[in-house]
Amino acid sequence: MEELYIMIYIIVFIVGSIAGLLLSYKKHMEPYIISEIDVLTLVFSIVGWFLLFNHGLNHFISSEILLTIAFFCIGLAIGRRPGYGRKETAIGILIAGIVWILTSGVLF
Amino acid sequence: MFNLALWVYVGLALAIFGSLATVWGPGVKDPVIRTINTEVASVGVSLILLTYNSTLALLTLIATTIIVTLILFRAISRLEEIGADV
Amino acid sequence: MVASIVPQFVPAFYSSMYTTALYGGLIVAFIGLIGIAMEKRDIQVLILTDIVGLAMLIVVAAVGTDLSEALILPGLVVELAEIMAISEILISREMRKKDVHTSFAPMPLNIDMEIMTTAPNFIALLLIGYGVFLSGFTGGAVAGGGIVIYVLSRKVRGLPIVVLDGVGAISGISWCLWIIGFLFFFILPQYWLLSLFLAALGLLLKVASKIGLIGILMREEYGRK
Amino acid sequence: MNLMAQILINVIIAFLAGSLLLGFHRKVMARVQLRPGPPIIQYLLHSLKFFFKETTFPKTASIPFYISITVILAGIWVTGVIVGPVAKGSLMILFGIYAIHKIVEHNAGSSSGSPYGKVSCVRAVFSAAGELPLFAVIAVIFILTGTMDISGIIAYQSIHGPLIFQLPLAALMFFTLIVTKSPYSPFAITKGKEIISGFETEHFGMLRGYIMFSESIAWYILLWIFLTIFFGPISVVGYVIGMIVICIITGFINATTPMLNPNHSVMAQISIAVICTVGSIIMIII
Amino acid sequence: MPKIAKLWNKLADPKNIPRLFALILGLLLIAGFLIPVGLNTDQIYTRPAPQSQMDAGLAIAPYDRGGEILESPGITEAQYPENSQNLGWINSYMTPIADMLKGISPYFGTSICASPGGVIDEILYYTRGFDTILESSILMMAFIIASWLAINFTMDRKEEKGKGDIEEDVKRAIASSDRIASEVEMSNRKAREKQAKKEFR
Amino acid sequence: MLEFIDLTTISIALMIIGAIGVVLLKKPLDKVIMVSVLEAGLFLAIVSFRYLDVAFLTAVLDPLSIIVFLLALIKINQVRKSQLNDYSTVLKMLKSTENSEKNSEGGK
Amino acid sequence: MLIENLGGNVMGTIPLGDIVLYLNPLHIFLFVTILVFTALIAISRTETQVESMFGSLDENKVSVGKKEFKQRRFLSVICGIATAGAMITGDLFNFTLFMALIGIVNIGIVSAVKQVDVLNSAYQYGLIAMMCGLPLFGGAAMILAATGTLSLFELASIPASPMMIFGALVMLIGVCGESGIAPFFASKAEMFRTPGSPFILIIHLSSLFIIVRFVEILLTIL
Repeated sequence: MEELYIMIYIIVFIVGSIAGLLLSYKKHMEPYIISEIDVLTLVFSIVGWFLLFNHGLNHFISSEILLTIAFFCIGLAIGRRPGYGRKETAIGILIAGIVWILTSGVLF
Repeated sequence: MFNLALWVYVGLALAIFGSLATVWGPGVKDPVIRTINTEVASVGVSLILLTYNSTLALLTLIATTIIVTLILFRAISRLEEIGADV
Repeated sequence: MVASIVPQFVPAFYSSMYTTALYGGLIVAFIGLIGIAMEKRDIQVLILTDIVGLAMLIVVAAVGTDLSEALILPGLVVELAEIMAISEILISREMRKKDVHTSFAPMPLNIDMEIMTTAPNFIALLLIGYGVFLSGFTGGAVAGGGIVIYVLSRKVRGLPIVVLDGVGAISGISWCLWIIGFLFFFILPQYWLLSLFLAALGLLLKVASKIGLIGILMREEYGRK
Repeated sequence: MNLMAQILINVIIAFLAGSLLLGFHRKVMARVQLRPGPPIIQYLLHSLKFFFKETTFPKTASIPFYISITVILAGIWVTGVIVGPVAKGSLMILFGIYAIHKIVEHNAGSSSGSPYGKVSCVRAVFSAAGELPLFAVIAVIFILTGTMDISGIIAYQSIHGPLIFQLPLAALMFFTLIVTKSPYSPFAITKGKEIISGFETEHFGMLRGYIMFSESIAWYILLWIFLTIFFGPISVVGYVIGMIVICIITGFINATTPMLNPNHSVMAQISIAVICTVGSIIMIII
Repeated sequence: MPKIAKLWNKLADPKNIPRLFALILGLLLIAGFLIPVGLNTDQIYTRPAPQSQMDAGLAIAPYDRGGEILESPGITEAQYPENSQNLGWINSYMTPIADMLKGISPYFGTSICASPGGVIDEILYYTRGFDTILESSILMMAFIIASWLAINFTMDRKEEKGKGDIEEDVKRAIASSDRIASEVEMSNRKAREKQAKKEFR
Repeated sequence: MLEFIDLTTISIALMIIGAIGVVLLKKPLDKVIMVSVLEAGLFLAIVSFRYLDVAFLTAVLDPLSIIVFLLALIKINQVRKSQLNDYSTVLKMLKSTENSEKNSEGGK
Repeated sequence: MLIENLGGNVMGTIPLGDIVLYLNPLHIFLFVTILVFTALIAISRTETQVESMFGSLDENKVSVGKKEFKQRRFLSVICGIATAGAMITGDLFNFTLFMALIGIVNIGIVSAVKQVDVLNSAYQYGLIAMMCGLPLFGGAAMILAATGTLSLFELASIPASPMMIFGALVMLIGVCGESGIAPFFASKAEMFRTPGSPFILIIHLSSLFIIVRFVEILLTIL
């Protein structure tokens, strides 16, 4: 059964990436410019990475569904046009990582 | 009756001598001489086959040696006729 | 008596001579191979591969069983066939290389040897008859030798191409004969005698006709004016 | 689970994951060379795109082969997925599949009649030598573990620990193979840029789609085998991390090295193979 | 490194490959002297000691393996006797002519056993018949290749039709010599013109 | 003294003399003669092993090989002589053009 | 080593006297693949090599003539069948014979072409193929002498002795030379510069498959 979920995750990630690509092309028609952090992408990134690392924290919803959502969000953030979405992803990983370290008890 | 091992030794000696002669013998730059020299080695091998009582193989060897020689000579003379430097 | 005809183990002579014979074979092979490694001209290498083939015979024969002889027999004929094919490639390569200078027709030969007019018919007949009696690889080789000498000595220039095709067809059919014989051995074991003859004659015809082909190739090489 | 469903799911996973990894590999190379590079899903989008393009056939092509070779390529890699992740069967079959992959490279190049494809075809023959490390690796593994089944090797590793610690040289040899098979590699003489796209040059449309589909599966399977037979039983996360790390390493290597001359490429691989094989056998004996 | 590169480049020349192969093989064979060799005496298809049958005066020495024609099978130690139902029958079989020869002289063993029947035929046709199929196929392929090349290239078939070869040759020779003469003349003239141009410049 | 002169010794002696002769003599025709000595030795050996049929066949095939040698040698001698004699430039040119015509016919 | 360890479980045997062919998943895979390729070769036509010429707008076309095509197709099909046989054979000497057949047929496939370079490499490869008679048959004979058998089933259960290892090594060299892997690749690779894609495909296919099979045999007998 595990493989089915892996397939779903990958597909969702790809769909997210494509969506992210389309979104960013719609938003930025111009050639590449260094821009500020995009809030929407940041939110997706944080949500995605947070869920990926910390889906075990919650006990109400099955982790598969959470992971599916997480991969979609990550894809949305990573799959931007080249050059976009890097900082957002980094921030997302950072926050999710910190939360994971704090909650998982690695430190203590 | 007679010493069988002696025959094997003679056969091997002929084979080795013949192959040496074929490879480094006098005048082997000429392919004709080289081809004739292979005959010595083949007689050595014939002797070994004879001693090992593989007479059918011996017969076949004698028959094929001639034909192989024929083929080689054909190749040599043809190439010389063409004037090929191989 | 019958039980002791075939020994249980390999006789002491073979096992005591094995090391010697194997080493001898390896030495011959080594000499031949080093000769090839040092040789630069192509035709010379072709001649030297003959020595390597002889070394192979020694190594195989050294085992000293009926099986090893059965392995030698066809190996010999195969070696012959390969030399044939490769020398042909060499000739055709050189001809194509020197396309401008070459003639297809080999130089006609002016030979007047007494032996070439009287002996061959008899020898060839003898060899072919004996080869037919022997059958199999050996018989094929012997009878083929007879055909070769016959064709060589006779003034048969200008054999039509049909003959070559015919020879090919004979050998193809005999090959099929042999295959059928082989299948009979396992499908209908009660007809083993029939299959034995199919196999033996098929092989004989095949080898003999193929070697006879060499004679046809040679006839223009040594065909007289 | 139903076997067919399992095969299907695994093929899809292999295709998608392989495409993503190839895209990622390209991204890594781009970043090393200080370019932004295409998005990671670009490779996947390309492959999908080709399935909807018009397919044409060169007039000079050797027809049944020209078409069927792509189908064969896809077929063997689906077989590869079945033997590998699904059935965990014999390694020998997987390497048989690699041999056929070589054949496909060879024939896809020559069947079109294009001179570039022809050069690629001849080089494919040269680089058949690149398969030698493979055989050396499996031989060494077989000598150590006494089994050829992937499941058997996994079982062996769960008892004796990962093979990479016991056979580091074999792992190095296999890694050389991965580098060889990775795109833009210094050893990838069949797809060097001086011969356009090598053997794929004359395959358009749907046929190219099949080729790209199979290539991504091939890449995934290669990494999967490497991780499986050298790192023992690892979890999904382990596979993901391992594959990404390998992609990064090969990306670095490929981004910074020029392509070798065909002879040198082949002989370099062979030299590595010989040294590593002898070393591994000595290590096993000691 | 450049030396290695040069060496590797040399390997790309087909002419060097047989030599290299021979060298490597030769060196490997020399390694054969270092390892202990010996014949395992437990072989299949064993044969009696050389000349023992001849000394014993058997009529079909050296291939006497027992058995009577169409009555009892000879002795053949096959690897898998269960796969060959009629093992040994071929071994003991002889053609009528061979049977007759057998009575004449004890020195015709080889030819008697080579004609259908005998242990070698047993091995070649029956127990290891598949090998012989392959061998004869190799033979056939080699000859197909050779004869194809010969017919289509190395052998001349054009000449066979014309009997007056010499006359034709002479005619052709005259014609071509004419042509060559004219060509030579042409080139001479060209050369002279060139010379003239140079001198006048 | 005389006990050394039996079939074995004679045949071995013949073979060895023949072998040395074949190798050391330089002229091809001399070599052919020594080859026949060599083969006579082999013939004697076969006789001393008492294989009459093999000996019979050898007796037939040996002259055959000598014939083959002689034919080939005569042929090659002629080829070499002709190349020495008439390979003056004009003839060579003649030959070459003639053959180019022929080849264009036969090569197809 | 046991045969079962290598290519999966033995699924069946075809006994032909002393020569017993056997099938396991690996063999079936290789066997079926080679037959598919052979079938494709039998029905396919050849490509035309087109190259542009220097200094003009013309193109240089090289294609396979009809006579040549028939000859080469015949030999390719034989080569395919021989390779298929080599995949399932269970006898050492039988395997070497299949190799020899493949070798000679490989030479034949390219011998019919007109390019001098290709003929040259075919000749050089032919020399190797002839020399390979020694390592292949000689190696098999050495293994026979050391063990008293040629059947892979029997050999699999006999522990390796130095002489067997030597024989196997000699055979390995023979297979390497005959199938043209590095460092002997050049003579074979140069043969591929001729048109006739389906035919030269089988040359390459057979040599690779032979290597795969030989690795299996090597691991079986050692």
